[in-house]
Amino acid sequence: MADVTAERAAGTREITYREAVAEGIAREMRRDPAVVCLGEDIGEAGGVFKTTAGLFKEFGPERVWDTPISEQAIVGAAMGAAMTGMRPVAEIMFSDFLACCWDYLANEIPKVRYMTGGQVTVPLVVRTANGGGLGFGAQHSQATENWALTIPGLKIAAPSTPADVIGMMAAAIRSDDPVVFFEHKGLLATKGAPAPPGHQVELGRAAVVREGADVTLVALASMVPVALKAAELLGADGIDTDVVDLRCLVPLDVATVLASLARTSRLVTVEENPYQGGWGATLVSVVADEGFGLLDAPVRRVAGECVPLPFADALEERVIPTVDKVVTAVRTLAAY
Amino acid sequence: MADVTAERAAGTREITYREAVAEGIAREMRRDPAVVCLGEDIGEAGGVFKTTAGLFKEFGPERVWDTPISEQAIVGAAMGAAMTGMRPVAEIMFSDFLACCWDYLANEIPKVRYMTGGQVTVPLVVRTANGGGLGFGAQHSQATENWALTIPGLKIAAPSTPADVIGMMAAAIRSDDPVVFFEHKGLLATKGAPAPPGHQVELGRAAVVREGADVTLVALASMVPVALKAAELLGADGIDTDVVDLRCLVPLDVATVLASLARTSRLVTVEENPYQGGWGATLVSVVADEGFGLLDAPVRRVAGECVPLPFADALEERVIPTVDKVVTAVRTLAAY
Amino acid sequence: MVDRDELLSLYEQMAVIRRTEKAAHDLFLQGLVKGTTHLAAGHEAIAVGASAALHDDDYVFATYRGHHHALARGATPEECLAELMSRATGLCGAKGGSMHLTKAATGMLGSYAIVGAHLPMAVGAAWSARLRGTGQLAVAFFGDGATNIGAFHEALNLAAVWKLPVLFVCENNLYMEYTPIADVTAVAHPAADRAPAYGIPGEVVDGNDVVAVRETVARLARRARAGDGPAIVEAQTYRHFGHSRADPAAYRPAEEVERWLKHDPLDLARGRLVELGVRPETVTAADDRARAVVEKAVEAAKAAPGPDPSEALTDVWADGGAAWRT
Amino acid sequence: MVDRDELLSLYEQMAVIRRTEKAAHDLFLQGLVKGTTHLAAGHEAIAVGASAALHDDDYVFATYRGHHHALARGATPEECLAELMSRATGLCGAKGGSMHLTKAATGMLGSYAIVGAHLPMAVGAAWSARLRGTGQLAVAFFGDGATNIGAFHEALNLAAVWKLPVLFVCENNLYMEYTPIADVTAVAHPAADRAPAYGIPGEVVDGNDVVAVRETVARLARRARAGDGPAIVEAQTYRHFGHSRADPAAYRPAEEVERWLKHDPLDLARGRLVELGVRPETVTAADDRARAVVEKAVEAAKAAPGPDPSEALTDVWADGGAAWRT
Ligand SMILES: Cc1ncc(C[n+]2csc(CCOP(=O)(O)OP(=O)(O)O)c2C)c(N)n1
Ligand SMILES: Cc1ncc(C[n+]2csc(CCOP(=O)(O)OP(=O)(O)O)c2C)c(N)n1
Ligand SMILES: [Mg+2]
Ligand SMILES: [Mg+2]
Repeated sequence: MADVTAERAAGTREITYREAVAEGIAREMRRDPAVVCLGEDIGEAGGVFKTTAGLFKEFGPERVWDTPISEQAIVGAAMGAAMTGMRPVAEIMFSDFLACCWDYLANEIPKVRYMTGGQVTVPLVVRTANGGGLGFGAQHSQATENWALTIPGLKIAAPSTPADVIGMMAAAIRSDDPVVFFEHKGLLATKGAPAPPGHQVELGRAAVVREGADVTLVALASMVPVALKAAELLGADGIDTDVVDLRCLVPLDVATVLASLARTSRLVTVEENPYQGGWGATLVSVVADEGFGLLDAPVRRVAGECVPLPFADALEERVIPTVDKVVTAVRTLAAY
Repeated sequence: MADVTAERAAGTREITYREAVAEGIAREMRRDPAVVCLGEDIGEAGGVFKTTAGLFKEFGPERVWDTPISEQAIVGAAMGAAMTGMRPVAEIMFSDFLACCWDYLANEIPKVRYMTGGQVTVPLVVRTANGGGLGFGAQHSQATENWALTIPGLKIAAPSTPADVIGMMAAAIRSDDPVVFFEHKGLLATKGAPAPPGHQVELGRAAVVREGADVTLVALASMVPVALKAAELLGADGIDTDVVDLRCLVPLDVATVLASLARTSRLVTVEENPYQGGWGATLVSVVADEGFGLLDAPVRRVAGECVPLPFADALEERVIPTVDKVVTAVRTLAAY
Repeated sequence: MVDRDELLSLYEQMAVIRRTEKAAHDLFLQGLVKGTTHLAAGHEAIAVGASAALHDDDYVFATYRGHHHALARGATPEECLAELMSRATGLCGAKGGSMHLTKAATGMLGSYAIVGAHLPMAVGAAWSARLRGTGQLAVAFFGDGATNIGAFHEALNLAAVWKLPVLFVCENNLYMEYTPIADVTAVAHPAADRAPAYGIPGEVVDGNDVVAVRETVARLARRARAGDGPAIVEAQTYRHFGHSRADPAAYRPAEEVERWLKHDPLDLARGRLVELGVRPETVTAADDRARAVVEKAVEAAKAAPGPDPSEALTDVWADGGAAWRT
Repeated sequence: MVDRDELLSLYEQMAVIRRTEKAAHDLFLQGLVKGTTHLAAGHEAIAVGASAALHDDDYVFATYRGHHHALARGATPEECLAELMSRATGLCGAKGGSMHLTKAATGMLGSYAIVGAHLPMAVGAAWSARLRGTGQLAVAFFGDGATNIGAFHEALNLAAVWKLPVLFVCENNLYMEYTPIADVTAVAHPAADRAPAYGIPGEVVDGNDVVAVRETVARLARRARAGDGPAIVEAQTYRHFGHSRADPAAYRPAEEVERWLKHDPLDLARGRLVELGVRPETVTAADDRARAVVEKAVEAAKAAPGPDPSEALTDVWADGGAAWRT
């Protein structure tokens, strides 16, 4: 995916991931009057993460709607609107709160098209701030993209760069299928090249963000910079890693992973999800089947510990994958 | 686990899985006055699956409580009661409806002990009718044990026989940790040996329900009889399978699986969860790491198709694993 | 008020529903309908009366007990019964089943089987109508049991705050599955008594009187379309069958059953027709047509083919497919 | 009514809370508190007044804005500040943080950070008290914003139907995070106006008047303990800081802020003390003690060690461990 690297280089003024979210939504709102936003404090306040900053001012109260604290109503209303001609973009403030409207994500939105025999589509986006590392404690820090992975019928996007945020937001909002869009809290302040006008990143297309011959590292969202940093350190050691940014869990770009594995024969996944039930498990299970012949070593998952997220930094670091843990895992594997 | 086979043989009057649920709860209610039940239609009506039949009559309205249709209140109240000296057994009628109280399963119950630094325990059981195959359609047929697997802090039980229902119910209710107890709808009418008085099955202890040398089949709940049936057919073909009934997802008895694999060198998991995010993925990912050296062939997961559950039999059979699909998978692998 | 011809037409629609439900019941007992069914015999006047008050392009969201709404909103008995019997010609191609009857083309936007879940959806459809400026209304039909679930509360409040053109029509049949709603609800009228909590009108109506239902819904619909916001209608009714499948409903007192069976929506409508001077033969003719339609529907559904198993792997995504990976 | 000594003690408790919150704010700005904080300065009278009406063995469930409840229910400023500062000596061993202050030993059964989630828990604790026949009461404190979420509705109805000894105390500070509650709620009193939907009493009280809060809670607590069921108290108040962290709360009109700052719970209590004939020096002495306690707490918390990283992998299970597999 040389284009990503190219884009990264091309940018003149860097933008933050946070700005990219608002920009990505704004581009689609300008293009298509059916796009409307709803969520808690997303209007005049610009969102608690300021990821909708400027939208209310530009598009006004008929396009940007503040809601009560009613996650079921937010996502349920988005569903009803999506079924009847709108393209709602619903914000669930923290991805942990998806649990408060899980029925809509698990049982309603992803199933209604199928169970009506294809009579309706549900073109909506549920955006949410995801992930840990900021000391927000057990109920505001989870990486929950794996919850969505348990549910057939949801597309799952989790960009790692500002340009991808914009490109994937465009693809998500234009998608006729429901998309859960995970914006990583730990990346909001990070900067990257801006996206060219009309930028779109097809959902389900992974990016090889570093090329290497020895080990494949597959990561998502905030784990992409962790993997890249580890790759850098490992490079100094003479271990040459391929780093794949999955970008989406559904569609899952297995082909890109297997292609990388064909070069490296070794796989380490890096995920923020707890090991039990994390997305890496699904990917590894595909590889253990279809890629078995490619493997020269065990597959290792660097994943979150199977505990709730603790508050203190010193504890949280023990739970979420770090560069060190990735380096150690890759070293062990390279030596196998 | 010769004891299981022994127990199975020992029984005189066979009982149904459905009867075993009520019996398992009743035994604990007789033993411990802190055990109370709550749920929709569980009282005089005996539950829509008749899995609480007789409890109201024996224990009365102060031990068996009918609730409004309020899944959050049911599970939230169970949590509050568990934190204050009771051992509530809450019924969520269909496991799909766990989505309606997911916040409690995902964010509250499994985290409160940890986030209070161990100040409280939450000794409760959430029982629920799980799984498909009965033509109940997209919103009443899911096997959702994998949802719970994404959440550290929940124990997950899914028995496959009446005796295990009783033994694991005893362990679940006596457990000081929260347990989600999946009763498979497709097994309710099946029969098996009764459980001896005081029978307990430790949570996290898998059972080798068939011994074989060629391939390991790991299954759970309704997939155990499917795997056993497949094993029978394969046996006629000269393929000798070990069948492991996992019984629990957490604690996950990896040791038993690896021990079996040490004998067979080939692994097939059989799960009702959709392939994406199913429990087999986690197990396979452990095996692809720690059991890599034992494997002589790719690992195959026979899992649900990644679609909602359709209504018609002809369609549902296409989605849920069948004996045929398991036989095919094992044959391919044995020939590898 | 209603004129003769219209009432006769409403009566005939109710008769079609009644017979379709009876047919569904018999087919279930014959093993030709699998899974489960939740029959609406007894509830006909609510679906028919409310639908009569709606415009063709309005939206309806219903529950697992939704045959009557599908039929009242343009689905044919054949399409419905074919769905129940797992036929390829069913409303949802046999992918949905009894609990998910849907006919999007005529604004019947689905039957949902998680209690209360569709109320926020109806709010969203009303929001969408307002955003698009179409003058459409959305209606959510739901049971008394749904009034105690969180989604009810969230939907009502949001609809009220945004003053959306949506009506919440509760079919209060006194029971949830087997438990009386009165045992688990803090107020006497589980729906209407909650209306003040959202600052909206809440009206109780005889749900077995198709004219009363039509009138109430029409009035509140006008109000909602005019921008005055949502309302709750609590329509009192009774189900003739058990909750689902073969439930004999033994938990209901015989005296109560008897009283309600005497207050049958079809009888009431018939009485009104007679009052309006319609001749008994005219009513009988409507009954006969209804019977004929349903008999034909049963035969046609029986004769229809089952779905192609490969259909199991279609229609997850808008492109018609089900691929989740490369 | 309240006597002098008791009121003085309530005043001092409020002063301790006020100073603890100020300290938390300063420590946050100094980078010594990470994550987030939701300060309760301004809300003191609700926690202190309500707690004064409770028995020692009653249960309290609070929110992420819960420092005041922890302190009013027996946690020390040092334990609280140590938790905020990620110290091993914190209330939850630095595993919980500001949003999860808990002191189970004194019936402070936790602070929960998902809006509304703890209301059903409080219902469950009250149910448990009734089942065990202990005469205990449970109280859930929550914000105005929590009144529009589903769990609120489900909890209230269940509590009412089962007539449980539980009180629902809403701290209505006019705002959710940055949005006025009035913009998104269909009724004027988001909590009290919902009480009729559950057939229970709903009272509005000046939440900045510690005596009024104590009196109201005591009265409704007696009623609940007597078996007459739950009640809602809507305590009107105002937060002195922004919603969380460094939020300057610029969305609040200056005039409104000023009006409320003039209606400070500490000032009100001070006024009442003076009316009761307490001498200014006595009040000042209480203030001094409060300041000293909090200053000492800050120093002690600062000096305490951080948690051992290995603690991250303990306390998932009742056996103290975190093993999920063999
Ligand atoms: C969230 C949820 N909880 C429980 C159920 C199981 N259930 C199906 S119908 C029903 C009773 C509903 O009663 P009511 O709302 O009065 O509707 P009725 O069936 O009487 O028409 C229940 C409890 C469900 N489908 N969804
Ligand atoms: C279910 C849920 N939705 C959203 C949030 C984010 N959030 C945290 S506090 C808050 C505002 C709550 O307002 P209110 O209930 O009035 O309490 P206050 O903060 O004013 O004390 C919101 C929206 C949350 N924590 N939980
Ligand atoms: Mg009912
Ligand atoms: Mg507030």
